[in-house]
Amino acid sequence: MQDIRVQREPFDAGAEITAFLATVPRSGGVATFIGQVRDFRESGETVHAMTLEHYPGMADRALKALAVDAAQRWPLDGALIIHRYGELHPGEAIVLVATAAAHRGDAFAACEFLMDWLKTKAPFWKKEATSAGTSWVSASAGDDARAERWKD
Amino acid sequence: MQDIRVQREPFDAGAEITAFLATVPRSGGVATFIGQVRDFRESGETVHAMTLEHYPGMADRALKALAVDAAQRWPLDGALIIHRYGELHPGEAIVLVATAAAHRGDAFAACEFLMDWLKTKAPFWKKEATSAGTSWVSASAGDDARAERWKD
Amino acid sequence: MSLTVLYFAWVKEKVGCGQETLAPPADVATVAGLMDWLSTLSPGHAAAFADRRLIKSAVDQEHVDHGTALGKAREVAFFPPVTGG
Amino acid sequence: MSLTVLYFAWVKEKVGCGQETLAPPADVATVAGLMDWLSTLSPGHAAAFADRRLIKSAVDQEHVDHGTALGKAREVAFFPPVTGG
Repeated sequence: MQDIRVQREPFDAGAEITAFLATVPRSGGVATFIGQVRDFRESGETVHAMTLEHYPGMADRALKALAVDAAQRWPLDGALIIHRYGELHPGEAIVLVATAAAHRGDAFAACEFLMDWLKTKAPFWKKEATSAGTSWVSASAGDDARAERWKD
Repeated sequence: MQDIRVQREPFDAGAEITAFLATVPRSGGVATFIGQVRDFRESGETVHAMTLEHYPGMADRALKALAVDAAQRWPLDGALIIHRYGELHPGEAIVLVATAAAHRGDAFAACEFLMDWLKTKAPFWKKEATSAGTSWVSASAGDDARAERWKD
Repeated sequence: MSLTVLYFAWVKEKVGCGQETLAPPADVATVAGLMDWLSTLSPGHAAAFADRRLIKSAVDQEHVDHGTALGKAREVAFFPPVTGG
Repeated sequence: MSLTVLYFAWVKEKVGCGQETLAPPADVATVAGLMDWLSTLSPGHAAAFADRRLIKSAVDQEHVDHGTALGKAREVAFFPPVTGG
């Protein structure tokens, strides 16, 4: 079962995980990742708010394609991806990924793969409102390197 | 913040994750793992129930030591480990591990490390009641290999 | 040929709009060619495409390289490297 | 010297009890030596320790090798490889 959602509304990560677990009672291992808005930048400024722009249509399509790719690489019983867009504030969840498999190694690998590829392929762009003004977040070379690990 | 619990009572993994997230609002990434009782063995038998025996005192001590070790290896903002003992049934959560860090790579690595080491160091033993009778689960060579990855 | 062109993030801000429907000349055959032509439309377009190395593109909602042929594309998008998640 | 000895999982089932308080002779100096002596106590003990390669041990709640000296140990435990998580 794959459940992919691109939404403006906040979500309750714990409640979503509870609901996901109910769909995979036979899976030995469930790995999840929650990305939250940080209230600071590496460079020191305080972040007041973040706006996530997205490419409607393609965002949904890209996340679905990632989930299909993950399911071809690992024997998954289910995958959940929720990604927000719009205005978010520090401490709010931006993204939730959950993967279920018989064995924990598969669940962990698929979850990390989904996050790494999502970071470099899903069409979302972060704009931060900080104490030093408003600016688009630059793509991270570290994210590119992490995504490279999964290339065939 | 480290929260380590060894308990007989069932726990609600989603609710625990919600509570954990509230303690780490400044962390960019939170990784979690939930281990559930499977209703089948690799060899095909149906599992009706599982009894987890543990070494009281040492179980708690071993999990705390693992959390300290993880916090020395990665810059963590928090870690949560809940491990059950006693009688469990298929679909119930056995273990929950959650780790929070500024960067997702650290959260993922610490979470997987805690699970791998917990599997080879925490004094718990599973006894399965299956269609073929009751027997102790054998340690997995795969688990040993996964734990070896983290040796210094 | 009518083509929907989309811009996101700072590319959108430089161009000054998020979406336009255009009819590029017949000799615009690739994504790179489309960027060349778009750059002639306004100073904002020119500024957005000044350094192509900063620009990623998608044709009909699939990531593509700049050398990709437009073919029967109906929707082309330009944006900086993604930063979601 | 009074020593608490604990058994878990199938080691406990073979020995027939989970915990006993014992006073090993003074020449029992290591974990392996303790297993030798325990094996003499009953057929159940002997069966539990028949193949030492299957047995893990902890002294005062820390994992140790069989060669470890007992020293001032107050609690020694024997069990199969762990299978939690």
